[in-house]
Amino acid sequence: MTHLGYLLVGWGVSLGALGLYAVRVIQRGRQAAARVPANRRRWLASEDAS
Amino acid sequence: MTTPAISEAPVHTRSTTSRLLGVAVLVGLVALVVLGFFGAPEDDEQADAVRLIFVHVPSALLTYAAFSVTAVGSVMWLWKRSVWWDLVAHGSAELGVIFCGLTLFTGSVWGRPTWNTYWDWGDVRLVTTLILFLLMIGYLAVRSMGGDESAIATRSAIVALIAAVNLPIVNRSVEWWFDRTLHQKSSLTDGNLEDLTLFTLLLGVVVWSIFYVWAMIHRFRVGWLERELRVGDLDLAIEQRRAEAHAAGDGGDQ
Amino acid sequence: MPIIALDGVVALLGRFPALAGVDLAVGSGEIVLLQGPNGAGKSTLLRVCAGLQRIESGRALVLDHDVVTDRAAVRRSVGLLGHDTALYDDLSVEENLRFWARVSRVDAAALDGALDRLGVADRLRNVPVRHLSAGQRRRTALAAVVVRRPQLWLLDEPHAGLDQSGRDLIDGLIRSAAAAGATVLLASHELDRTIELASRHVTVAGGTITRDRTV
Amino acid sequence: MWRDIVLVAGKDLRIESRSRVTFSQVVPFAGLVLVLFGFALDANRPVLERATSGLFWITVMFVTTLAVQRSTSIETTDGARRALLLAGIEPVAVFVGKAAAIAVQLLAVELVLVGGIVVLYGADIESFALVAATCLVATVGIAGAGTLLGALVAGVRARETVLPILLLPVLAPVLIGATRAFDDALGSVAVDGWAWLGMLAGFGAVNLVLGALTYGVLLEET
Repeated sequence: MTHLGYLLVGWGVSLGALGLYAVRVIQRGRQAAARVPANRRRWLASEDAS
Repeated sequence: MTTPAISEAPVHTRSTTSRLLGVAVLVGLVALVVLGFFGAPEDDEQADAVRLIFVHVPSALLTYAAFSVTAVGSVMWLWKRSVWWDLVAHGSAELGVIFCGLTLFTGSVWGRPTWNTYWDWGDVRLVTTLILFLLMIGYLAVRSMGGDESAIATRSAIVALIAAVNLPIVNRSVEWWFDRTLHQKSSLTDGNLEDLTLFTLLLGVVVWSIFYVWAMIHRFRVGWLERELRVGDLDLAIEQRRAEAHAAGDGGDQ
Repeated sequence: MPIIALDGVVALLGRFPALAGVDLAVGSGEIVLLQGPNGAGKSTLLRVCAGLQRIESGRALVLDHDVVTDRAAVRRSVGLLGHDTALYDDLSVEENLRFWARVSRVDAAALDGALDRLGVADRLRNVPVRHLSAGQRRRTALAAVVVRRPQLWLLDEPHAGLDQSGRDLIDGLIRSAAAAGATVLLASHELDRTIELASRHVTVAGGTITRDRTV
Repeated sequence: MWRDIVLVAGKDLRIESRSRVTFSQVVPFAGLVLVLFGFALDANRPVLERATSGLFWITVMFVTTLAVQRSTSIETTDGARRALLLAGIEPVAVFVGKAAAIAVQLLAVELVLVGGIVVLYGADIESFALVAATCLVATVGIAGAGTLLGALVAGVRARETVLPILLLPVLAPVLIGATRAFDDALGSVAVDGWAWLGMLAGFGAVNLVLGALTYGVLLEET
């Protein structure tokens, strides 16, 4: 495969950046949710009622 | 402490919908990597460098989609003072900046083997996207300036509008500046792409879009939770403020 | 008709609740003294009445106009002397006052009279404001309020930085405004002076009104 | 309305003429930038001649951030913003008036800079009309966008750094367009400079309209 270095850098940085953002947003959500009273986490009441 | 559910209430921003989307993104990514690296044939001119467009083009499309959402959200905030739209605008701008950065980065990495340069000033889309990137960095800077919450929302909404109306002018001016462009003139519609290449590209766009929706759902909920926290803090602050009055009233007045 | 009608007003400075639920009704011709410790919320209260402060919750009417939805009408009919004097340093006293009179659509002919009344000497009128003393600066700012002929005077520490004659002048000004039918709301720490002047004493603390006594 | 615009613009210009910041500090600064570019490009005549238009407009951009900051601080230092609201003046009039004052100052600086590039860079002006028209049209747009963004960052932390971050990318089309038009006027590159004026006028119109629509909202957000 030609240009393998370029390919790995391009794909790696892309997937890495999106992955990091995903991890960060989930972490931020957990931290914030832990501090908000349960009765105000509104979407969960409707969807995760199971 | 009236709800018994505190211990049961999940401490995250996940829901059934977001979980399904998340799984779809992961499955899609595996398929994209397999097809991108091994399925799609190499290009006659670009050889294997063509495999970068499977991340470059989706990033570029999502950049503009995300900033369009920010622009709409900004208008809705200014018009209706809708907090919902303000949160959407903010989240979408964050994602937009990431996609935009990736667009520029993968574009450069692709440009080196293909055009033999990391950067070309004569390319309209490249330069326009860079200016957009700078404008949206400014947007996030305004977002982080602190102060009154609704003032921040208004200021950043106006920044988004300024960016939105000026971007076409930037595009025009760069186009006239160098009356040429290196970019593949709509390679999607030329019909000279192999079927599997085209399919992989579309798959990339789909995966990136689902990721955007997934991330927006989480980001919105984070924003909403953090807002709830501030509202809760405010109630507390008002109580404390009133308590101050009693302390002063009992002792201090003459 | 009450001149000021506040109902459960909560106002934020950034995220700090400067006003934490204020109820207040003020009638025509009253001179109301707002007293209370620093940071009690007096200045914010005055800004609410001027239609310059966003309200987080509650409702505020000034001269029957809502300070949020009809703030232009509120602003037109009030005169505010705040901590800052809203004067341009590089313009002279007269240039400043003429500018504010013109943009406020009030009669600039009244300027000389107002300056005389406030004891701003003729020789100072062409001097750039940056060369004025704090007291002269404040007198000039007050002259800008006087020419507006407001129905509601909102004065934040009007005696601050003034000499004895200046303080007497302010008192006279407030009395004559009230006699002419205007309403005055003044925040002050100069209690010995203002307690006689005011017809009503309101104590503000912790962003609420803790005491309200009509003399 | 016109009266208020003239009042606000006149007030700002009078303050400028008293404080002389433009002439005692901004003009020398602009001249200094021209000299520094000369050093940076190794006083190489052909390179300087080729780059003259761009250097001219880059210098104008730097000057713009200074002028906008000055113009904004006039209203924020002693609470004049609040007094403007109390006066009941139309926010549009404040916007247009302040933009006009900035435009006049920028045009004055540009006049000096034109002299500067003739003397220092040996620029040879072939079309005075095009130089004048470009300065006029570009400056209106720069002043409009600058006034709007100045109000946007007024009263917040770190405004000195945020303003250029926001303003300079927005002004990118002006830099491109005005530079091309100057290239034609100075005869350094064969392009049709007059065609670029349309783009500059479009930029000005769009930003003035946007400013007129949103300036009032910003004035309220103190």
